[in-house]
Amino acid sequence: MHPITTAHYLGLSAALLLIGTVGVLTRRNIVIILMSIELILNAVNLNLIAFSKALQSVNGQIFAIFVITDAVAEAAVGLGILIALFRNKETVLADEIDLLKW
Amino acid sequence: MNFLDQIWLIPLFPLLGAVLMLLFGKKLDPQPASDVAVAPGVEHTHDEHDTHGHGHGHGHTHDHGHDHAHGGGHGHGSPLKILVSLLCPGMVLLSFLFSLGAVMQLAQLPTKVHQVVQFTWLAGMPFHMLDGRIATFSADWGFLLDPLSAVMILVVTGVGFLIHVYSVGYMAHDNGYYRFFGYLNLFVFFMLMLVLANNYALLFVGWEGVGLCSYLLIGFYYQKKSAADAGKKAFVVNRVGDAGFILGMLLLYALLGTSRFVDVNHALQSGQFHAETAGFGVLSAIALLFFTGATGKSAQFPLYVWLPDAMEGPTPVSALIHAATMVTAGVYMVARSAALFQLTPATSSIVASVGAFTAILAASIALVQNDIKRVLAYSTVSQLGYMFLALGVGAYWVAIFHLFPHAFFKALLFLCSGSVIHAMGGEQDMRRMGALKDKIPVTHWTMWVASLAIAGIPGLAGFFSKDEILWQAYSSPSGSQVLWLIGLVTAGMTAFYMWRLMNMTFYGKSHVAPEVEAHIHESPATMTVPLTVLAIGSALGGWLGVPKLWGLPESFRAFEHWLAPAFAAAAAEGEHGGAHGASIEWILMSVSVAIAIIGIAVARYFYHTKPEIPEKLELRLKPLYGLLLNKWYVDEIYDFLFVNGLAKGGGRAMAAFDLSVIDGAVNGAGWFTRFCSTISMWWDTWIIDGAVRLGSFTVKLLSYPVCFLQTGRVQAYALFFVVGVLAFFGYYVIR
Amino acid sequence: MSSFYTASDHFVLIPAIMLALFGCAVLLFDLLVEPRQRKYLVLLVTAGEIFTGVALVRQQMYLSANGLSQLAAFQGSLTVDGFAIFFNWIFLAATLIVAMVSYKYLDIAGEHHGEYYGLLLLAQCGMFFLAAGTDLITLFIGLELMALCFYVMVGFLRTEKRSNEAAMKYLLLGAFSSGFLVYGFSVMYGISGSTKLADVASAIGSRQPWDPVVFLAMVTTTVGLLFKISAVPFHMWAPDAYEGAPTTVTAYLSVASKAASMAFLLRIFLGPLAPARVSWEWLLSAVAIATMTVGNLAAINQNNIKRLLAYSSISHAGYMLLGLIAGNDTGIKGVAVYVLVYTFMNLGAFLVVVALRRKDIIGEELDDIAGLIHRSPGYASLMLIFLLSLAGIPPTAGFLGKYYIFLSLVETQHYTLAVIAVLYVAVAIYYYFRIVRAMFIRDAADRVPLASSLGLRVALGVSGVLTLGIGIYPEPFLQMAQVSLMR
Amino acid sequence: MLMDTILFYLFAALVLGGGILTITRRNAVHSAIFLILSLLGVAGLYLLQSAEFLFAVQIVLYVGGIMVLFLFVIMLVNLDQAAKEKQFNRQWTVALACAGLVGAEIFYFLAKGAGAFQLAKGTAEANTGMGNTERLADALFSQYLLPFEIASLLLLVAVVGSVVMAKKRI
Repeated sequence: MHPITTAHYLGLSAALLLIGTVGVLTRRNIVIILMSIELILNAVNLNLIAFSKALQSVNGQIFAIFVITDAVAEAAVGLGILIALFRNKETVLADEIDLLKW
Repeated sequence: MNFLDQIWLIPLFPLLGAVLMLLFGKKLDPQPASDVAVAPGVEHTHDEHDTHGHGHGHGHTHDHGHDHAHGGGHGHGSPLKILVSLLCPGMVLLSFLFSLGAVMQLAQLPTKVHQVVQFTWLAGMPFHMLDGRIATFSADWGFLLDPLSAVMILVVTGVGFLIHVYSVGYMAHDNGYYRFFGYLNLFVFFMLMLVLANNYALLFVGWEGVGLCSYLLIGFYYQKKSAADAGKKAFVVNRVGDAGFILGMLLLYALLGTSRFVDVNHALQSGQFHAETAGFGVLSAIALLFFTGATGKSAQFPLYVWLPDAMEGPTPVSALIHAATMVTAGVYMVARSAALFQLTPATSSIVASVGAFTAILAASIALVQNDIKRVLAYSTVSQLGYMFLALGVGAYWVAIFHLFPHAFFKALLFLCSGSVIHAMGGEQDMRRMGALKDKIPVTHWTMWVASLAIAGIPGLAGFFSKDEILWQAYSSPSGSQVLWLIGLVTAGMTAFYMWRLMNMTFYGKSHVAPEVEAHIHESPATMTVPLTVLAIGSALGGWLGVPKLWGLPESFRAFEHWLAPAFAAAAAEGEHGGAHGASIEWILMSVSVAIAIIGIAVARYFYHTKPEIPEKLELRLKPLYGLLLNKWYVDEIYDFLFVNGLAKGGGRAMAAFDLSVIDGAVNGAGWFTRFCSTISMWWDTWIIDGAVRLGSFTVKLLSYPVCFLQTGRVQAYALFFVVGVLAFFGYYVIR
Repeated sequence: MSSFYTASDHFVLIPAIMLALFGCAVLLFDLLVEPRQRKYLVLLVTAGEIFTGVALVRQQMYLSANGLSQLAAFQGSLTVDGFAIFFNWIFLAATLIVAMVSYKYLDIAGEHHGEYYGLLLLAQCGMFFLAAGTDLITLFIGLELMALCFYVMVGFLRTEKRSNEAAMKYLLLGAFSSGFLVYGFSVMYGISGSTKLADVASAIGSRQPWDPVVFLAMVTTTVGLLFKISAVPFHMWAPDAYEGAPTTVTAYLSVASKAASMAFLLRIFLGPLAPARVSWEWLLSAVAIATMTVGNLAAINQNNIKRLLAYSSISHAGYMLLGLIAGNDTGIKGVAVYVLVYTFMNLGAFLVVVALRRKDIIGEELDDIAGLIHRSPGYASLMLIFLLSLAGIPPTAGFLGKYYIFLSLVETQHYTLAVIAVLYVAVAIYYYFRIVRAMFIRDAADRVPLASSLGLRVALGVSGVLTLGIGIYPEPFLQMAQVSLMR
Repeated sequence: MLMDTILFYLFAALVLGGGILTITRRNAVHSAIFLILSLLGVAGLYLLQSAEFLFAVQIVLYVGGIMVLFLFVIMLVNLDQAAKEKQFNRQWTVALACAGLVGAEIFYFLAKGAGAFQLAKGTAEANTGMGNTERLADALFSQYLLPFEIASLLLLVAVVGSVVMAKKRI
């Protein structure tokens, strides 16, 4: 078995990014789309941590902290908007919100 | 007073008028509309209720007022309105006086060039020119008065002033009186910027500005959908040309590193650039791009389509913008770039060909128009074609020379037609006119002068300039017999359609509807006085450029001498007239006079002596417009040969013979012209207009799929995002 | 590591401190004032902007007095230079103008809350970091700060479905795109081992321009950036968000957010990605062409003015990109000038739409602006100026922006791009003049003059004067735009 | 070494499996649970990469904070109705293909250039004897003081924003 290298982490991160992307693209439920976005951000964090380790530099971990912060903030605001939307439209399905088009 | 250093005042006056009108005009508006406009700052909730009531009432009076735009409504002579009537023409008059002063002082200068730079407008960083040298380009708010722009400002302010005066009478009963004058003044401002600019970028300011004013004025009668459409068409078509102009301008900067006309000319004449006789180099490209811009603004093939439609605007607008001034901007610009075109024979020959083609095409279309203003519109296109013909063969001063009297007689023609329309209560169809000669005598006589002038009757303005163009087309090194011949035929057609117009309108039997007949009246003095002044100009303007051949004192060739410094480069290799004998020039001159007279005679024969001939032809042809060309052709021959010639003749063979020889020849000629012009019309409607429509249609059509991509589903958007990423990555792979 | 908050750090940060301070102050004062006194919060915003402005002036003077081209702080995380100051003036003007016009609009819409002004200021604070940040993390956090404020503001009409929808779409796509952006950043960090733009630039510079990892970082970063400036094919959020948002927010979003994102984009492309120019020049060219195409074509069929202007602002993003593609001094300066003039003309156009809003009339359709010349000639004339400027007709400011961009293209011999760009200007006239036509060449449904407030009139006046003024006498503004970019 | 490898694959499986299940479960609550699982896996990987502080943050913040938020909203907006609907939209095939291609390309780039990452050695401290948290704090409050402060504004906006959006009357 090969030792685990940075490349492994990068591959794993890319796979997670892919999963998140697929979730954003295909799931109808907005809550789950938001979760998929969390997956994407976690993929980024995996990248950062792996680099941080490989480079022996703590900057990556700090970057990851900020990415987490951002993920939290985005999720909070996103869910807030979702509640406002749900209050008016009674739906959480992404393809049912299409008043604005063309 | 030193007018030369105060050139900037010349455009400023009309700008002042425009700003005053557009900002405060609504308050001056004699219509009861003003009481609706409560102080705009008032809180909305407060006045919402009662303005609703007023709004309704006003909307009604407004429409009512417009219906009677020409019918003598109300609101005449309120003091505020008189203020408008004095202010706006007054501003233009001031400009005219300042222009006169400036031009007179310019004449004293030894160099005949005066440049005033107010301040820098576009400044740039140093950049690498095409040849790698570093240049810092800049464009200023600067004015250039030289013989060329002197002619232009006098035309713009002089003719502009007369048209303003005329409008006071013409628009007296119209709503939006202040708006009209505001736009008109704004137009004069931009036109003056255009001709006074000392660099291409500033010229472009005026160039676009006049387009905008043209747009607003064409659409002035906004209740008419056709008017609004026409305005849009004008603007869009012009913009296509402008695209060329912008590119040409930028390319010129990149090449020469300067935008000032003086420096550009200097650089081009310095010998650094050689005439691109062999191929099509960057200079030719620049010239061609400039010419593209000119075709848009000056309504040349294939971008002329907007001009006839532009006739939807009020008639003074047609006179000022679409005949006398704005449409000549392209001519002016090409003349301004004479040094450039001088070096690019390939482009110049394109200019000449396009000009000649446009001239004959438009003239042939004018032959069959029934709307009095449309005849004049096509005539304008045709005359502009003449000017480009002159430019193309390198006779720059001749083009300007033609521009000058053309401004007079074409403005006059339009104003006269406006006077006719005014008298007829808004009727524009010549088939419902006739025998107006004695009812509106001043209009008739002034129009008579103008028609003779445009037809090219010796002694009147049009003759000299047109003859000079024909001569240059023939004799210039870049001219040819073909160009001359086209010009000649066009001249014949011009005479024909002008006298067709005169005959249908002023002479013969009256076809006026009885209820209109009663109201026919000569226009007020504010309208007839400008007509008279313009008529004098049309009659005498040509004597500034009498052919050398006539052997008159040099002062009769003042125009050429005046412009000579502006086209020094062109003049240097000019003087080619000597190559051809004087006798040829005499012959050509006689031929062109002859064809003008023939045109007039034929028109008179058709529309006065035997008015039934065109009617008959009309009847025959009308239903056939829609049919296939071939079938129509066969039918017509059949009709002509058998119905006219044989069946009707029947037993009276001798009489029939007489008919077919004498009348038949005339008929045949008439039929042939009609045939040609029908083709031209068809071409105009389906091919040219069609191309424009197709263009806008395609754009609109393409717009739909782009819009439909926007499905409203957020995940589809995300998918596009991902597809974008995919494409970017893919680019790496396939690179 | 000795002193981590020096006087110099403080000096550089003051504008942001002022913005954050007054942002929080607005949030607090909102609790103290009566609902109908909320419009006085605008004064607080104005005060905040004045302090910010003073700070910017001081920085500017400091730089010029000491002959510095830039002043770095926070160990290189933040850099004040001509570029940052230039863009911050734009943000300041946009925020102030939007704040001035908002109270009336929000009152009519029934959603006048103090949080709005707080978010405005905090968004501007985020923009400060976007323009001045020279560190990936600073830039990222600044971007998110700005974006979050916008998500909320777009959805500020909470009871309106379209506003909710716009906010939701904007947030989902915005978060998705920033995921890609920060993925790119993470790879950049991996390449260089540092988050400083300068280090990243030198790390990328030491590699082949077509290095796969560099390309990966470049593309993922680029798509995030292009999303923010709404370039095709990442533009699709823009029309929806613009249409659904409150018009004042649309105005703000379309100018300030775009300006900030453009500043961000320039920082990245002229900084870390500059060495890889060969690999992105073609990509951006394609994007610019697509952006102009889609923006201009789609605008033609719109009957909603906001949507029409949304598509038009997409096309403007395309023009801005062209300056970057040309890449010479004229081009970069052209982008800066373009952003400046775009701010005022686009803001102005949206403000007129703001003025159309009435109690029971949303006032966003072309029909609502019909016959404006008869209702309010002043507004109609101003709108005409804005539209002419957007269409790039001289002597308005819009011409200036396009002019420099086109000139830079010709200078650098990108003739094809120049021709395409110029032709699309001709197309653009078509849809801008649909609005002009509605205003001037159509009859009004009613003749009620537009609602207006002092703020609105001042804002419109300022935008109008600047739109014309910059076009006629651009010299001082061009001086401002002599941005010291890291070249 | 071997232990590391085994743990890596274990956590990786957790991350990917959790992720896949998150985006495929019909019930949003299940999705949330699997998301937690996936995020725990990520946390584990942090630990493997000796980012202990982040490990704690991940657990506390994500699993403790965000997940509660998610579950809360799921309760609030009552997803029963949504659970009966189709869970994938109509474009899912195309989307899957595109996303797959993008993924493949990213892998391609990584495969081509991953080795290059080792080139850049951190200029920063290699072994100062400080613990992970200490080092983080050191950097966070010196070099990254500014983003740290901005993050506070970010959170402020998030609080204000979500309250404005979610509260009925403000």
